[in-house]
Amino acid sequence: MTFVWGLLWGLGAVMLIAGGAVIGVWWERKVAGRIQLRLGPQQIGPAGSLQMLADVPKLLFKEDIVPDGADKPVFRYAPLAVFAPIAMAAAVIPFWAGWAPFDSTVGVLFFLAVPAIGVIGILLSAWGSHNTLSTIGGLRAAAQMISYEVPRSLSVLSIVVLAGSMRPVEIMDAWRWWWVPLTLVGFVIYFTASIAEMNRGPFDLPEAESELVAGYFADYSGFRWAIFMMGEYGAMIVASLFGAAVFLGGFRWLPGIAGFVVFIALATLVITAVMWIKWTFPRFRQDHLMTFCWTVLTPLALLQLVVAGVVSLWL
Amino acid sequence: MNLNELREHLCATYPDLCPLFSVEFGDGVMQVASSGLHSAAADMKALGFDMLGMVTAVDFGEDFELIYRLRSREMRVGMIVRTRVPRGNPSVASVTDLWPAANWHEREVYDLFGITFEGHPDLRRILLPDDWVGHPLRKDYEDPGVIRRPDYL
Amino acid sequence: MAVTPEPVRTPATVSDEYPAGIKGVIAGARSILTGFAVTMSKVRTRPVTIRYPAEKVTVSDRWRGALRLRGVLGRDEVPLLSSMPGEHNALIDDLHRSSRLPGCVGNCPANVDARGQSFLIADGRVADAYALVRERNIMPGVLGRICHHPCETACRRNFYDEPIAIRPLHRFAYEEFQKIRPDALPVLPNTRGKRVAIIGSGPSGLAAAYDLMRLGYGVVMYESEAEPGGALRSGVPSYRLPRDVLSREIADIVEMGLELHCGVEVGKDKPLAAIRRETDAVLLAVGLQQSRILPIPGSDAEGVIGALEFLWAGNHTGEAGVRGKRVFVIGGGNVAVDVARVALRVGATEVRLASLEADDEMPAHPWEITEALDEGVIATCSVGPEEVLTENHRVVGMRMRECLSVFDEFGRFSPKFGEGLSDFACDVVVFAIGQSAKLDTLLGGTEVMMSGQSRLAVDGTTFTTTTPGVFACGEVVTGPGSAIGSIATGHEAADTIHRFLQDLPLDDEARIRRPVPAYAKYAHVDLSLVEDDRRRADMPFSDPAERSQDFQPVELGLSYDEAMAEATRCLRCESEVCVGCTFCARTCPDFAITVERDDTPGERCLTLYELDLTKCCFCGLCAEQCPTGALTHTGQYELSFFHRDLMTFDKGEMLRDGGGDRATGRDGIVSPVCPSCEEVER
Amino acid sequence: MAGIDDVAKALERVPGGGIILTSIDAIADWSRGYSLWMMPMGTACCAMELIAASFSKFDFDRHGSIPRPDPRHTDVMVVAGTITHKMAPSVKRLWEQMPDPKWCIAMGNCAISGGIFYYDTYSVVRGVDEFLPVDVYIAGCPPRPEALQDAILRLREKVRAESVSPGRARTIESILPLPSDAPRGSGGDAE
Amino acid sequence: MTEPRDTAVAPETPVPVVDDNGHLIVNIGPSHPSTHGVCRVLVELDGEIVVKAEPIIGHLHRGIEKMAENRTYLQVVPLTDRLDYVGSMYANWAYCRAVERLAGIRVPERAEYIRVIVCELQRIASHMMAIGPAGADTGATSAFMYTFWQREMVVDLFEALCGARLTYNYVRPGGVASDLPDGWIERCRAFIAQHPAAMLEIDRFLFGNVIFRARTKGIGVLDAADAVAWGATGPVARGSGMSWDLRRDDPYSVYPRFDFDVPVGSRGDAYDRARVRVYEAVESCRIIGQALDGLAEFKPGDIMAEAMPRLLAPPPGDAYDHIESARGSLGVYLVSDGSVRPYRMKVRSPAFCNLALLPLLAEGHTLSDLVVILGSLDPVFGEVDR
Repeated sequence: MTFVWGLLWGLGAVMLIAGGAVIGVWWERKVAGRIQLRLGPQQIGPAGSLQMLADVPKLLFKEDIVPDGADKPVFRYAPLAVFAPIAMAAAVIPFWAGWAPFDSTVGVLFFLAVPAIGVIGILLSAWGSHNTLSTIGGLRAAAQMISYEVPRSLSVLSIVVLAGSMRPVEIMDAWRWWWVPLTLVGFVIYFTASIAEMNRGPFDLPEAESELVAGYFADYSGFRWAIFMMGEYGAMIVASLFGAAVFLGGFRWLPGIAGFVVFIALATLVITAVMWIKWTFPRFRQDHLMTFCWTVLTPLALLQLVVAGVVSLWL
Repeated sequence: MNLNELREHLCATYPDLCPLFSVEFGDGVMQVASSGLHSAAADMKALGFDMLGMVTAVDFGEDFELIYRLRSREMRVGMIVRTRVPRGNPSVASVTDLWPAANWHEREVYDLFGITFEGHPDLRRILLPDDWVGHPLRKDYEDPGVIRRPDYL
Repeated sequence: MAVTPEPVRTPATVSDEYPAGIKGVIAGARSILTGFAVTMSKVRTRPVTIRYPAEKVTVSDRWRGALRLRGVLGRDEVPLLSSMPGEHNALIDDLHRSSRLPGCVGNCPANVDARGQSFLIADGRVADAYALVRERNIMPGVLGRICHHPCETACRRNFYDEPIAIRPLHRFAYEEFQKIRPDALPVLPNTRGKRVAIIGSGPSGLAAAYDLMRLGYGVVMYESEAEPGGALRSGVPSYRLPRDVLSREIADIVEMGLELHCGVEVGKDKPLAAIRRETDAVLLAVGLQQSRILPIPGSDAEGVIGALEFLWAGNHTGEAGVRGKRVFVIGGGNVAVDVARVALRVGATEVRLASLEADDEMPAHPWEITEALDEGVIATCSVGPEEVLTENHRVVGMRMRECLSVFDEFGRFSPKFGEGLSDFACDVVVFAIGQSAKLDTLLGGTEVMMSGQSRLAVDGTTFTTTTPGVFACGEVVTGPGSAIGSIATGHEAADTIHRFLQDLPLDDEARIRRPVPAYAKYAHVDLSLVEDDRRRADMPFSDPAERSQDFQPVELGLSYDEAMAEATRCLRCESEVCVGCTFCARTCPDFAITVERDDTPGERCLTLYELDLTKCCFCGLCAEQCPTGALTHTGQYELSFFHRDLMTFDKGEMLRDGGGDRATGRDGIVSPVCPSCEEVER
Repeated sequence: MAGIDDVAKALERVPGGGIILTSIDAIADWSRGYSLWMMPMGTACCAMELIAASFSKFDFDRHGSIPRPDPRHTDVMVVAGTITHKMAPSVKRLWEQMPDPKWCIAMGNCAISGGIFYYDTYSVVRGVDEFLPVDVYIAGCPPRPEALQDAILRLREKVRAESVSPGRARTIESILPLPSDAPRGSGGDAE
Repeated sequence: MTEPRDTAVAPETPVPVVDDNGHLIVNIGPSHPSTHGVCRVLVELDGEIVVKAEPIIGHLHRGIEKMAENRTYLQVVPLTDRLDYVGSMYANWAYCRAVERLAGIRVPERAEYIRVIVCELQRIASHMMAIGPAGADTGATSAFMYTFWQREMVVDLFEALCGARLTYNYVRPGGVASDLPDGWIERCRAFIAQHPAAMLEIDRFLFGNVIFRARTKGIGVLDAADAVAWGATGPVARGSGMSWDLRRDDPYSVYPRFDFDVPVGSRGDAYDRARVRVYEAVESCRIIGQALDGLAEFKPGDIMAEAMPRLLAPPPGDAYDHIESARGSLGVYLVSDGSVRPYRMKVRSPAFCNLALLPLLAEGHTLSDLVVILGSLDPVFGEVDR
């Protein structure tokens, strides 16, 4: 039975991420446009909203080049290795009061651990495309994503300590409004570390446009590259949903259907913040990235954990 | 240290070249034999001409004229050193050791004129592809790929 | 005007550091927030994007878009500037205001349409050319020989190589017209029933007469001499102006209905008052008859003569009493040069010309001076007359004083003399330093007032004298000047008389002044760079040595094909019709234009005009150089093409209308009407 | 693309196949037209206008066209600027790396024919169409950014006329003249 | 070279991916988003650290100097537009000054004032094209958009003045091509009124940003002695404290009549070089303001030397003249043999000399810094390769 449900939910997750990517790409080009005093896509659909309707079929019809120097199987299945973990991670997000697609007792641990597989996907694609610049991109991505796992996990841990359980549904039930001010620093750390996980914004060293031309997915064309794009936007959506749910309370603000709407609004707000940061700030350099992670984010996350622990003692 | 002090100083050190010293638009001009170029340049640098503006060449048919434009910032005066190099074996001493700026200038003159500079760290072509044959800025350079302009005024 | 914020001060050094320690971290955090604040403010401001293709940026009118031709030789007519007398000034003025007035027409005092004349001659219609020119300078044959051609100095071709030979073309038009002249010229009847009397048959009188006859008035003209022509006959020597040409052209005007009475000296044979009563208006065009003699010691000795009397004697009788003698001419103007050259021809053994001005400041025309010097005249400059040396009342020599400068710093004539004296031996002294009018007999008994130095009191712009109905024009009003200058005053006087007889106010804003446009000084052109077919047709001269013996004409005139080739050189300035002068092709840095022209008279046309848009660098040099303003930039910037060979615009596509933003060339396919194009295209 | 060609041939033989093919063509061409991602091959002054075209005043993003530095992700290569003999191999290699349904816009006279550098130069390739199949030429030196956007719109018309299977390409309905129109310079009676 | 080059694919010398001592050879290719044009940098990487970076130029070498020997003096002006296509007015003016010095032409005062106004506007536009990419190289593409918007305004002013956005062909030997259209002076004043404020905002937004400072401070440090030795001029030299500006130290044209400061950096890193340009743009606004006021006293229309011939043929001889362009001292050396075409034209291009610094500055930095250093040298390859 769970297999059928799993299959169903797999398709659902892919639909969720694909739809999210479609809207995400459009929203990103709109936000980037307005920040840069221009309009963004505008010709298809109201205010250009159906622009992806033109991009996706075009990518489908694109020729799918596999460079002869690359080693074929690694090159072909790398995008899958990047996309799949994100779809899996989407399974444990508590969408509704008392319900999550996969309600497991260790949901939070599952959510934090699975995206780590994405790193391997990126390394596979970097190494597979046999191209100096993308190899450098891949190595950068590996260093960055592994090191940013630590502050991200610690910040989520403070919520788990407060709620006393790793089950997302229980966390949502135990959620109190005063958790938001308490774990605000935790949320900021989680938010920053998630951006680093997605390789976006100031942390997009692996696919640094101005240095490595296109980083690890330089040699991917057509739909294979689109899967990478969906992976990136999927990761953004999943991280924002989880952040909005766990840190900002998601549907707990209002009972019933209104709560769900608030939850989606909060997630959109977080996504927009991610995009806003990308188009405002320059890019970190490799060593700044590391020092920022280990000397700033991790100590703060530990501090937040201590605070959460002390408070949970008084409860 | 303005122009006439410069002139006296040069006439003292280079008695034979003194008559050739002249002033052109406010810059001193010194005509030097190609063999004595490096020593003259070294003197100039010692004198205070710390900026090398430009090294260029002009093809005058039977020989090339090399022009070095020097400038000293605190003396606010410029100096032009000219030498003539025969077309047969156009080679002269490189001044890259005095002014590193000359590195790329001399490579360009070598690339477009074919004048070799002894002592230059890596004298290669800089503008044209490495397998290019011939030196385009010479007056006698013909290239079948070039389409001549129609000849009317 | 935007309020200017307080000026931003440049700091001593631009590298500023964060404060150390915790304050640095705070500063860093604050910079993150300012980053957000700036992007938020940008999100709030309206996007600046232009929604192309719905909204389009209005391109500035100087935008150098794709080029087009406004008009092409053979398809578009060059506007001819011919009009009824009285409206000509208005026509020239509105051309000047819209800066479409060609240099040659603007600089000519009588605004002769030299452009139209070259166009008509090149097209083979020489009779129309003669008629067109005669409208404004009434005697193309005469002016073709003696005019000082200000039109050629202002000709735009000076900028490219050499000016068009406009004066020789006048003469060519006259000679061709004589070959094909109709047996009877159309008579201009007196339709308005009013008669005008003109005293004096000089160029100004004839011009006024011709205008008034065309306006439909009856004109009666009185001439004191036996032959009409005034200063042209007695002043201008016949080697420059053969008498038959002068008589022929004046006879033409008489044939058109001019009532001419020669040998009648008004004031003596017939009183002016009587003439005034018989006619409705009188025009005094008597010119200047007396030459001035300087009251220096010995000026009354025998052998001293005035320039006009000398020329009169030389021209009429061929004998001036100087055969075998040495002549000393005082003066540096055109009259002095004519006197010197006539003296040579009537047997003077040695002719010396003494002028106050230095050799380059002499008022005579440079080409006249060189012709005179070739013929053997000796010129001494910057010397002023001091005293005539006489022996028992006969002239034996001339004492001249050295002259340092002629004009003071304001350009006024105030010569300063030095001490150096020099004596020259000579037998005859001719004073050619100025002329004045002899009006006492003419004006005896009438109230026409004289202004100071024996000149008529005349209003400069309307040419009216103090008594109503009596007008004046020509040199008697303006003083010594050029022939074409007097003709111009004749036209103005005719306008005034016409307004007077129609009882219109003589001078109101309806009457348009003749514009006097300023012309850029052209630099000298190095002619060695100019190919032969672009050179000017040079006028053949008779050999200087043998021409100084007799009165044979000096200039021998252009041959038929020389004149036709010369006429095709005219650039048709400001006519917005491309003439194929190839100067746009020569100045283009990318050599993107090829022009070919077919010059067969009658069907002249531009056979090939090709602009290769793929090579054009849109630098605008060709449009600036185009003398006719035919080649212009359109505002078209949408120049996308699917096929490269469509990007070479040929003549048909260059004539597209140029509106809108797209230049596919194809939308402008215009059926070329010129005959030879049809065969070429098909 | 190779795979699609033989599928298309097989489909044509199937009785209802034509309709399916035209609908596939319609979708493919429409989507390609509205998302022509641009490979900015900018070398000289035209590169400045290329940047201007994709920035705030003349926004390229409005037409769905993002400038991507990587040849693999782009559809149309805009050659903007003078291509010299030293640069030509790089341009050729980048062109070959672009995935297949790819088009080329020669922007500016230097790219079309060497422009101002046609005569008397030894190192300029006289026109990119010596080694690239150019679809749209834009005259101008440099062309305005709107001219580039206009070229994209014209390319859209050209793309719309293409077809998945080679044999079925339709005629291009475009406001630009095609050589097949009235022969050049003919009399006005053609209208 | 016997037969014309076939341009299908010339055999590109294969570059080994990893050389003998284990360094990675990376080829930041001729077409790269952040090389400001066509420069191929051959980089030897030890991990991420640059061991040796050698710029290979010549990809835009069109032989303009050889072409100039086949064009008349007026036809060379459109060629100079294409030299430094971000700042065409400079190349025009430097060339025209050399021709005027060669032929002894006296330029009317009004033309000199217009030339100063136009070239200072061009300095602002060119600096926008240098400050913006400094942000874009480090990832802040929005900063590039804001500076480019300022440049767009200047380009509109030029389009109204001479009819072209980039290749103006406006400064001619003897004066300028056309006079200011009416209404232009007010538009120009409106621009220089709002420009300093925009520059301050960019200064706060980009140069104040902690990430940008971390990325550019201390990168590619060039001390003053090296700057002089390597012949660097312009903002690159002024960034490291060498206060050398031709407009003040070797004054030409009517610059002595205006008072302006010359911003100077002290540490000579990429940050200083970029920030010097911000304040130079502000100083240019001051100069334009003063020049516009000074313009009123000259008769409109008197913009070209008197009786300029169509085919200028200066007497045999040679002349060199240089001006302070946005990248440094741009000089043109002309040799004339008395004919209507220059015998030899040499352009002393500041970007060529400044780019020679790249190997010196890039050693020891990471790959990301290499891109930032290249951006701070602000090379324009039309002028580098000529």
